[in-house]
Amino acid sequence: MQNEIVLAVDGLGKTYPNGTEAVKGVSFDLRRGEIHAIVGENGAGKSTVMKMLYGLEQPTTGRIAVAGQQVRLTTPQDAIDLHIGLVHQHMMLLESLSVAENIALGAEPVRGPFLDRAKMNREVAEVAATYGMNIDPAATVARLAVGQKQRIEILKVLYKGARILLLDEPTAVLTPQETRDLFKAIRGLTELGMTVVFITHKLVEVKEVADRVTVMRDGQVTGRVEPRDVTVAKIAEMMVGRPLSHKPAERRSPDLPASVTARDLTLIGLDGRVRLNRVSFDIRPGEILGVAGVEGNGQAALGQVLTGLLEPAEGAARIGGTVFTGRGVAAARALGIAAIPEDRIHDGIVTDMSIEENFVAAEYRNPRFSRRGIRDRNAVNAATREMIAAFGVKTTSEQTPIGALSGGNMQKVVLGREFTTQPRFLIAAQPTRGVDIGAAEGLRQQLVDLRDAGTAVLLISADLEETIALSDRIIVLFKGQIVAHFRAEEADENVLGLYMLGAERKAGANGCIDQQPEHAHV
Amino acid sequence: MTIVEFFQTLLTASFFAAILRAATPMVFAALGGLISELAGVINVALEGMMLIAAFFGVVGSTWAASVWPEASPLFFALVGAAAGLGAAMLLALVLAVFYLEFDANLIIAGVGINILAAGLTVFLLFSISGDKGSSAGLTSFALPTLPLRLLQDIPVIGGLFAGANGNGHHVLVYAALLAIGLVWVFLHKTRLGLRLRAVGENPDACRTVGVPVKRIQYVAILLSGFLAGLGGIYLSMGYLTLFQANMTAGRGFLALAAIFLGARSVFGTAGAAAFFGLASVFAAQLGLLDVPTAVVFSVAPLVTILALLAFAWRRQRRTRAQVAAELITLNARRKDTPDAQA
Amino acid sequence: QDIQSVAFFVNGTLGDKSFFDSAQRGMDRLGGELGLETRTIEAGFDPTRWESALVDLADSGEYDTIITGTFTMVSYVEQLSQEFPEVNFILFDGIVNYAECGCENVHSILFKQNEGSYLAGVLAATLTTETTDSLNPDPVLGFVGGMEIPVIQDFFVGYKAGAESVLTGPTMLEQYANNFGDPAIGKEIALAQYGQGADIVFAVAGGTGQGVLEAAVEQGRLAFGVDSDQAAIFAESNPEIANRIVTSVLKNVDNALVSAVTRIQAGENLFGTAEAQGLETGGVGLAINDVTRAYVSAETLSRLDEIAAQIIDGSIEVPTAF
Amino acid sequence: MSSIAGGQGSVLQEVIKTLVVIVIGLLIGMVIVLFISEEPTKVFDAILTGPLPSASTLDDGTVRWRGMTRFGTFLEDSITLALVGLAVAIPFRAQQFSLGADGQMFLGALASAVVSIYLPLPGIVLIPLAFLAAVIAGFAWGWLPGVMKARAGANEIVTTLMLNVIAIQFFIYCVTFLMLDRQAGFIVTPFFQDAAILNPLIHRTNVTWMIAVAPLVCLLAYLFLSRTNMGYELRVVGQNPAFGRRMGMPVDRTVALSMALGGAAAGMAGFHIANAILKRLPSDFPAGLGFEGIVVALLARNDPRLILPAALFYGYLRAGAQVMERTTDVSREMVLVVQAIIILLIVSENLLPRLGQWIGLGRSAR
Ligand SMILES: Nc1ncnc2c1ncn2[C@@H]1O[C@H](COP(=O)(O)OP(=O)(O)OP(=O)(O)O)[C@@H](O)[C@H]1O
Ligand SMILES: Nc1ncnc2c1ncn2[C@@H]1O[C@H](COP(=O)(O)OP(=O)(O)OP(=O)(O)O)[C@@H](O)[C@H]1O
Ligand SMILES: [Mg+2]
Ligand SMILES: [Mg+2]
Repeated sequence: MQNEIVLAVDGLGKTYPNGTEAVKGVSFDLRRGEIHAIVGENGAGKSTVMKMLYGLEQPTTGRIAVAGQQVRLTTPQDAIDLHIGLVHQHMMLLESLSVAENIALGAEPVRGPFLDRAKMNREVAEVAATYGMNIDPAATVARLAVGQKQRIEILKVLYKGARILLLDEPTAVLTPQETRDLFKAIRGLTELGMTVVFITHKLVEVKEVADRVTVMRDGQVTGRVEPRDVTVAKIAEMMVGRPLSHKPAERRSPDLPASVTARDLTLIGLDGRVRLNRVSFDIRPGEILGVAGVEGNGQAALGQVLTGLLEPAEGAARIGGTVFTGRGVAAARALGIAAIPEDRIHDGIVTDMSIEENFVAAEYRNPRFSRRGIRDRNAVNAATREMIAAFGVKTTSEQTPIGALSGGNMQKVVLGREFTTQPRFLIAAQPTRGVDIGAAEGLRQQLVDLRDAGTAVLLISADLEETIALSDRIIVLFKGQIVAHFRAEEADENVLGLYMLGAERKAGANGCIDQQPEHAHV
Repeated sequence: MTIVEFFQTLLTASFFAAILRAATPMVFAALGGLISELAGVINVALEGMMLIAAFFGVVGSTWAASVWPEASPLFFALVGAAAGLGAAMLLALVLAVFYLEFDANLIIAGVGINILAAGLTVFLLFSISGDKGSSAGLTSFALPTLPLRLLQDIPVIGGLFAGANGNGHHVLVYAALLAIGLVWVFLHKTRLGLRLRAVGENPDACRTVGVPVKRIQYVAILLSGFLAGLGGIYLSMGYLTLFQANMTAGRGFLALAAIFLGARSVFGTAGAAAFFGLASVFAAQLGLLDVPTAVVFSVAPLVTILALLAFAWRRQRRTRAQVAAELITLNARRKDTPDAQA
Repeated sequence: QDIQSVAFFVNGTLGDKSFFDSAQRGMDRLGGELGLETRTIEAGFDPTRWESALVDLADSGEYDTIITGTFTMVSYVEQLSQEFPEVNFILFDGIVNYAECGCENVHSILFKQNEGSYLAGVLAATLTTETTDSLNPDPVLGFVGGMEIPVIQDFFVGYKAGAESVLTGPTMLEQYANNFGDPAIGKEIALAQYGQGADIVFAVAGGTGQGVLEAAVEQGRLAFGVDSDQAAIFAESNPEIANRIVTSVLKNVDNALVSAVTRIQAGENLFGTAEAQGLETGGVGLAINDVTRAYVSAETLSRLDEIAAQIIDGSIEVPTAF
Repeated sequence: MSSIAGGQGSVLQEVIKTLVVIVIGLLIGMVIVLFISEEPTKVFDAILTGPLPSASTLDDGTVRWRGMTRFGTFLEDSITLALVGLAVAIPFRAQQFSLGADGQMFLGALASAVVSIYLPLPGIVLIPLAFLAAVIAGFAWGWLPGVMKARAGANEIVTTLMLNVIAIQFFIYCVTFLMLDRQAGFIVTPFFQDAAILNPLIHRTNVTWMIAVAPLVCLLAYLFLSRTNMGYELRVVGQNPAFGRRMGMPVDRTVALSMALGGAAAGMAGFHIANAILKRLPSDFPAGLGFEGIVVALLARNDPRLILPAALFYGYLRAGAQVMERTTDVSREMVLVVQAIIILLIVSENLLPRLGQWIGLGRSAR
């Protein structure tokens, strides 16, 4: 039974209309009851394969067979009919609708043309209970935490009767605890005879939970292994095509006075919710302060306040003694604040504009690049070339629209732009999110170099491993408050996780240097 | 006439009837526009759809009378209504195909549809009747006025159902009132309505759960054509009994504004459309007070703009108040439990 | 001067049921009865195109005579008549300034719509007092104009004077729709005027006026039409409406054009002169048809004839808006 | 909707695509003409060569040019179209769907008229002053919905449509009650002072030095967008306002500015119509030109460099259509229909591939 093949792909290929050959001759099979991981660098074609299995994209070559029958999947409905379900890499939720409506959408119970809301709520509650994911069917999605939203995504698929679950990077935004819960739920599903495919960039997870791994690189399958048999380093090598030297950043805590001091930052959201509650911390020049927290607990808000996008209701942050919060982005930037936004595509670039015009966005008013409001395009061009060389951006020309670059290269341009301003304080939100291992290493090194040049850095990352590896000190945010403050070398993922989930808290914790960081003994 | 007299005329049942009359075409068109707007498809072509329906309503009824001369006028009118609605939906289909299949920019395609309707109606009018101005030379038939005796007999409010001269309102006036409720039920109680709103909010999310996004947008655009068509045939087969070149006179654009003025809700939109009806009745009657018509015609657009600003202002003030209030409770809490911090 | 080919330049489009259509009937007669080569050019409603279209027409050299109407065209005709001395212009419902421009090749035709309207005012006042089912004991008369311009106001001035010659202090409701093409507004205004107790509403508003006629049907009241015999227009297609149009104040542009051209053909030199067409020449008048006779007693009709005669002989002087 | 901000894809590719679509649109128009006209060759001749002047040799050997007026109409029209096209294209670049060119043009013309009628100044001051007044009026009337959008999030499609109504009614009010020429016999202002009227460069036309101004303005718009910081901000904000905000750009000001600049161009169009063409303002000033501006902006893909060619092309088409409706049996309404079809085809980004797909159904199914 364990070896029954429920789905097989053979020689699958996909060329997008724009000519990108995203997938080339991929073959693999899925067995009943297994957890099958797919790993690979950014742009390796993992999501594309999933989309083809779900009828969102049509393969240009190759065959898909479900339960031994060759099938053609032209719409998601075809896949749903074959009990295949996809949980997207990005959340696909209707924020203004209820949990039940989200879960049932596409297969709503009806009486005639009318929705049978009572039945819908009942059924959703039943499904949730069956799979041990309790959730209020009537709640509005917009009000839920990320972990809960993730659960809705999975319930959506289960509600429609999926037996093969395709999960595209489900753990990217979860804490270790939430991840563990998720894995437990997945295990439960496979014990019921379901098959789970999951994509991830976190190789430790693969080792932890997967029965089998398929490794992809450049649109092709480069390895098929059982994780029991290999090391993480080996899988990474298969992904990247070369061995990775994984040396943690060298720490040096300078004994200088803090250059950035934030005191009692309080932010109240437009809906009246408290987003930040008296957040205080210091950062020395040449120091990285890490922020750990589950999404939705104030990290994004903190970044937005510090970059000048939002005005705090109370409190202020100073740089070299000058207040820079609550005065707008331009004022903050003028004082040497730079920021890497967490949502690269949405906030970090203009996809249709050239690398050059994206690069100059932070400093176009600098006399280096314009005089009396007239742009100096030669200067911009020269500086862009310099940055491209320095950061190793892979592109044919500085005039290429940035949207044509891969995610990792886009991020290099974003970092390049912010670093070129020689900031005194950098807020780096998710600097390597969704970037593959190889590129991420490079970006981290750049960050460390910047720190070594004397910049104060606030690092906001959902990747705890990264936070611990790069930071000098770490604060944990929970419901908008700092609940713990650690020296990084004393932090540990599991302990951080407990604080992030609110299971533990240190009363009156803050991130100031005069407050002695705690030791990580619980 | 004095101001006092003027306001006395305002408080009569016939004034109420006048508002209903004037509002009906815009209520229909605005509800139609709302449906497509909620499905993520802003319909700038309401004007053209109304116009073409108005035209084919008249022509259809005339044609029916010439083909089946022995049938009843009501039958002619019904054939006309069907022709008008069909034409409006056909035009909606054109918009849908260009937007959904050919990726045409929605707003500009809408503008194109309006030009098409303006040109085509006059061209056909001339081909059919040899007249470019109006269909006065054609015998056309109106849909009837319906007295609802039972309702009219209710004391006090019965007068509202009396219509202009005790014969009740036009069937399409009742239909417009009914349509408000039906559209609400459709949007909030049916499966298609739920899907339609979902498509408008996040089409990608819908696609991944197998909701046929494009098909639903087709339905939404066609429905908006149907409702705008009702507004159109009301103009030429109810409000008036003729077609006149460009007789919609901007009502489709006002309907579009009503959607936003009504904050994209069914009742808000209908209310805003009713307000525009009120404004146009005022425009007609204020003339008696020697107020320049130019001033009167500016009232509705001015109110729309002021209302949009007031909404924004109120929203901002409310959130500011909310933030302030929350800050106070937060500080109070901090004082009560000083050791939340320590 | 011999006229062989005539072009009618419309600064708008045909189909107004008003003087453009009437002028077009004149053109048809020029082509049919006089055998002239005719052509009608509809220049549309965009005023930025009128001047160049008119110049183009004159410049083409294809027509020896250009007919055009309304005061809007006056300044263009004044200018072109000098530039194209070889072309003849006939201008109706407008007059060039002969003292200033010379305009030896322009014949202007004006209409004394106030005279026709005066008769309409007399008739309306008589009807409203004769009608027993009048809602309002005080006589109220309505008037819906397309735009507040002298030519339209001239109708009202005559209408009012006529009514006041019969009644003392009748309430005259005067309203302008600001639009010649929105019948819905016309209907709304007319309904309001009927609501004020008007028994009769006089519509001088082109397409907007058709809404007035519909309001008359709906309210079971009466209306007066304008320019053409509007009862005749609706007699077949919509007798219900026709039966509400007691009369129309005629502006016989067709007659005026045909007569002018005929006289010129006969050798009379009308160019360089202006003529006013009033009751006397038959340029304006009241339409008397079956509907009229159904509502109006024979003695009233003959009284109208008497008044018309008095206007013609000058014993009654009708005020004007000009 | 992102396609409207323009600027992506190679210019050449876009131009070729546009040309193909125009040809298709014209072919469809011609097929329609074949059905409804009894003199189709005359119709085609009118539409294709109608706007051009023709020379004929008289008996005495002198050459007489006819149809200079038509040619002039074509040029005058193209100037107006280029300016209203720009009025639409600039806000579009900032992703603002301004439909307000009409109202802005009305007020521009009105402001120019006030100066041109009432200020007793010599031409050398008067004309620039009238021009400036028109530009400022248009600018202000464009800025208004811009601020409302930026500050209050008021949908600009709705506000500009409403502001059009207000502007037009205000215009009518002014002409009817405040500036009326009582001698004229219709609702119109007095003629402008001679000093305020632009002199024609070509006899029997209203082609004036605005023919140099329009291209210059297009060039300035291009330089503004590509060479200045504000133009850069405008493009960035148009493509991704959230990004602009994070870079510290004055997003609200830029949104308002884009609409205001569009308004300024529309104001210039108003000046052109008032001081070069009409020389006085009637109350029935032409409405709807703003929509023509959309067509021009679209043809030019919102690129100021292409606005002029697009305006010339469209102006030629319109002038030809006018000749057609005046000299043949095809009516003006048919021209509208063909125009609408061309608009629909041009905006169809995906027309050719999709048609290809439909025609080659068998192939794509495989
Ligand atoms: N709709 C599309 N059109 C054109 N190219 C695309 C499209 N979607 C993806 N691609 C390209 O196909 C390649 C594979 O993309 P895919 O999303 O499958 O990568 P992935 O392995 O899921 O990467 P990641 O880890 O970043 O999610 C990439 O080069 C990407 O740029
Ligand atoms: N006071 C405010 N003024 C304006 N916008 C606000 C305010 N507070 C919150 N927002 C908006 O609400 C969004 C969500 O804020 P929230 O505080 O939930 O983010 P967060 O908790 O930091 O998110 P996460 O950590 O999950 O990324 C913010 O991105 C911001 O755009
Ligand atoms: Mg992916
Ligand atoms: Mg957060």
